[in-house]
Amino acid sequence: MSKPLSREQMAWRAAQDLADGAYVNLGLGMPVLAANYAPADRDIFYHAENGVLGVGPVAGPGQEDPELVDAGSQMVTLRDGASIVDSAASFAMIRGGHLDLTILGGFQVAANGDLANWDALVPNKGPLIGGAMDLAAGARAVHVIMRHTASDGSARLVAECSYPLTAPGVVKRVYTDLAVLDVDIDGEAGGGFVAREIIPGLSRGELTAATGAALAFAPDCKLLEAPDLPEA
Amino acid sequence: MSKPLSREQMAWRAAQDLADGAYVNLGLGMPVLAANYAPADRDIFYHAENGVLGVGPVAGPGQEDPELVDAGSQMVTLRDGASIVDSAASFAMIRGGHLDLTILGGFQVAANGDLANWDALVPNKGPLIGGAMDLAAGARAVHVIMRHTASDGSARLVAECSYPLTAPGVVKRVYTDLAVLDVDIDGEAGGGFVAREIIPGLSRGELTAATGAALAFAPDCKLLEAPDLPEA
Amino acid sequence: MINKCVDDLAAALAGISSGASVMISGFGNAGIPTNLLHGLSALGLSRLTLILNAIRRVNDCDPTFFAEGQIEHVITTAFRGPGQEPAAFETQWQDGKVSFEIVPQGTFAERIRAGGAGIPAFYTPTAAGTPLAEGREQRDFNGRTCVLETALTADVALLRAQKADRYGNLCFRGTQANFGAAMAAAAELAIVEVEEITEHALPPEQVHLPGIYVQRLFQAARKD
Amino acid sequence: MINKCVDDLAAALAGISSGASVMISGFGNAGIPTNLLHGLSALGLSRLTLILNAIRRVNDCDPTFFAEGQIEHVITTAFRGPGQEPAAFETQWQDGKVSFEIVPQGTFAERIRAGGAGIPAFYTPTAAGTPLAEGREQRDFNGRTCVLETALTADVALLRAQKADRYGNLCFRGTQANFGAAMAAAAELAIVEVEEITEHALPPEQVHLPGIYVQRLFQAARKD
Repeated sequence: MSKPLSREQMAWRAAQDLADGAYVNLGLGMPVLAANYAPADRDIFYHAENGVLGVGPVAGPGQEDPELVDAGSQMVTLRDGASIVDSAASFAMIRGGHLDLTILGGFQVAANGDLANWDALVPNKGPLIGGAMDLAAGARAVHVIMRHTASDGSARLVAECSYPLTAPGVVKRVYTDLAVLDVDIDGEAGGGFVAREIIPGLSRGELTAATGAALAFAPDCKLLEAPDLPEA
Repeated sequence: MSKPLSREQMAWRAAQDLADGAYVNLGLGMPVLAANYAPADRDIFYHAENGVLGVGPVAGPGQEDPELVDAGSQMVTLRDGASIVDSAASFAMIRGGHLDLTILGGFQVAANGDLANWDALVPNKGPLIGGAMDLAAGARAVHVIMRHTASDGSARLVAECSYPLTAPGVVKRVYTDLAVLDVDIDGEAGGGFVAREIIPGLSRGELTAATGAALAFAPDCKLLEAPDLPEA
Repeated sequence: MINKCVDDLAAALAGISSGASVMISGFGNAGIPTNLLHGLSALGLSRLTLILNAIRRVNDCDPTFFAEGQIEHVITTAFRGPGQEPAAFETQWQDGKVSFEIVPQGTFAERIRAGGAGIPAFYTPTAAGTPLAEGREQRDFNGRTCVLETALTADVALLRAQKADRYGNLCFRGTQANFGAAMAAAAELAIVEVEEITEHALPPEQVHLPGIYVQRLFQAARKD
Repeated sequence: MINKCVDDLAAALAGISSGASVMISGFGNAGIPTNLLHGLSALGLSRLTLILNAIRRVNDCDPTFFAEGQIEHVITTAFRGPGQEPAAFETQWQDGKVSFEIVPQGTFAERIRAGGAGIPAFYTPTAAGTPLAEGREQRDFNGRTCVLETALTADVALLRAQKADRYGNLCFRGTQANFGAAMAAAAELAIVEVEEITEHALPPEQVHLPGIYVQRLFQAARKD
């Protein structure tokens, strides 16, 4: 019997791939949790699209400054070596390809790397786009953290996105509650998703059934084992 | 017998039109001299396109900093309230129409406001363009200081520029050693130049003869009387 | 003598009229000019166009803006209220009383920057291949499809800074600059509420926004 | 631990090869990285493209650059030597050994800024109606003719700053930033000579150029 990863465990797994010295933007929700789980030997600069390069921990009591927030509007601190710019300069940094990585949430990722994460077509509510399109189009690498399937059981890793796209052909890697999957954009594995890691107790057939697009398994496909983590 | 204005007197005359509170860029040569003659009751910010807003006097002994120069590469000081930006931001300021006025040198000004001041077609020498085109196209008003005629006696106020243009249709006012002339871009005076002031002893016929385009005289055309000024 | 300080809120907002386009700074609660926003709402104008990152911040700050139907059009990166129920402005949109244009945040910032920098239009890869690019002019550069975007300008910009001198030079605190720095340059009339107006000029190398971009300064404590 | 400092000039310039495009900061004598320039010239490379405001400053600083014919192409706002006689680079141009592209200074700065900001092309009114716009793509916006300009990027940028911390954050002195700030962002490899490398990180609100744009730092006193 398999046990899907928790939000924290998915964020933990994504954090293990953060490179030492990297400049990284973490999207709202699960992605921003990844900062809590980066290995201690990695020196990382977190970018917030409202202008912070070097976001530190959330501000504790006595540290709060309402004029210093991150992209989730949370009051934060700064790390050593941080700097602050205005929004135009901050997005110049994103669009100019200066961020090594962005980790975003997702509604759907397609087998060609298309990402849909901004418009879930909710009735009676206006659209909210924020910086997702700029991050998806601008960062050198785009990773996504999302549950493998929607709450109604439908696939979120799909042959073609049904939700409006955020950016075409940009996603390299997806962290789900069931697996770590790469997008085979170059077609080396015949196209589609390639599972790199799969949670204990889940069969390859079960993962394939939960995936709405072609799925291959890497020759060295490993077990995805995450530590127990308290709720963040 | 008329006496043409000196370089300093031309700059002095141009300076009398500088408005209180104005942001002004002064080109190399005679224009930059104008800062010496601005009336004392005018609070003016001089912009240098290498990034200074609020250029002060040229640095005296002990004040020189080779890392603080104006657009003529002279070591300068800063005025109270000055700020410094990089070149991209400085030209954003120019191009965005934030400067009230630029005063430039000129080779030729045409009756339609065309300005030629960057390429005198010197043989065996490469072109030098600098910031002239950006200033001419970007400032809210363009004034020109230049001698009324070239050293060979040919007209520099012309029906059509023969030198390569810096910008079309931008010059509002020209200060020469013989007169102050407005460009009648709106055609209120039938097109061409309109003399506002003329130096003592010079006849209207002599000014017309020295001008290579249609010339009208303002109904209130005045004498252009400049004080004696030492060489700057 | 140059002095951009005005005495009170009324003087700060004087001359803004119905039909004006108004840029409003702020990301989260940082850099939102709440004093100016309340003042603008109280003017009771109509047919305003608001240009701002997230419309809900204005709604949170002063709901009377939308209750009274002062707004005609919104250019924003987020036209969405909190929660599941439609907010007042979402209802007005569905009733055809308010229209909006939705823009990716980086394109939004760059269009404002272009407005202040005299760049009428530019190409960007952001939004290419998405529904936002449908029907838009697109073009490939270096093998990548880009969308043509035009500059945003406005009649008025409202922003907040930590410090100013009488020349209008600004220092921002924290992430207070966000859209305000570019908005000041893109608007005909930039009005800034500041925590402190300093007696002496700010140090030249520490000025975040040169005074040339600021027309009026109004001292007001932060209001949440 | 992030540390962008290198020990000597050789390490600062390591890996630059013939055929590279090199952006060089400097306006007048402010912000010119003369130590790096002398070092680059001494590498004896060939077919370089130089992108800089005024070519004569490089010539003044290190004439061997042109004497040895290391340069193939120059993108600049001023391809002119001092005095009436042609400078070495002007002669080489007339002999067909060096080519150049002349660009208005504001367009030059904006093209570099665009290169670093991921904007592949933009329209500007500068140069419209002049010989520089002949044969170029032009288009009217708001009744004004504008020219299409493309971004400038480069393999390497060389610049000078007053202070840096080990993260690569820079503070400029006086007018030292000029083109260097934008060049660092537009180049794959930005190498900075600095007067002082500080023990502690620079204060966040006083950083003029964030360290993300800087790859290598080299401490060197100013050399005229």
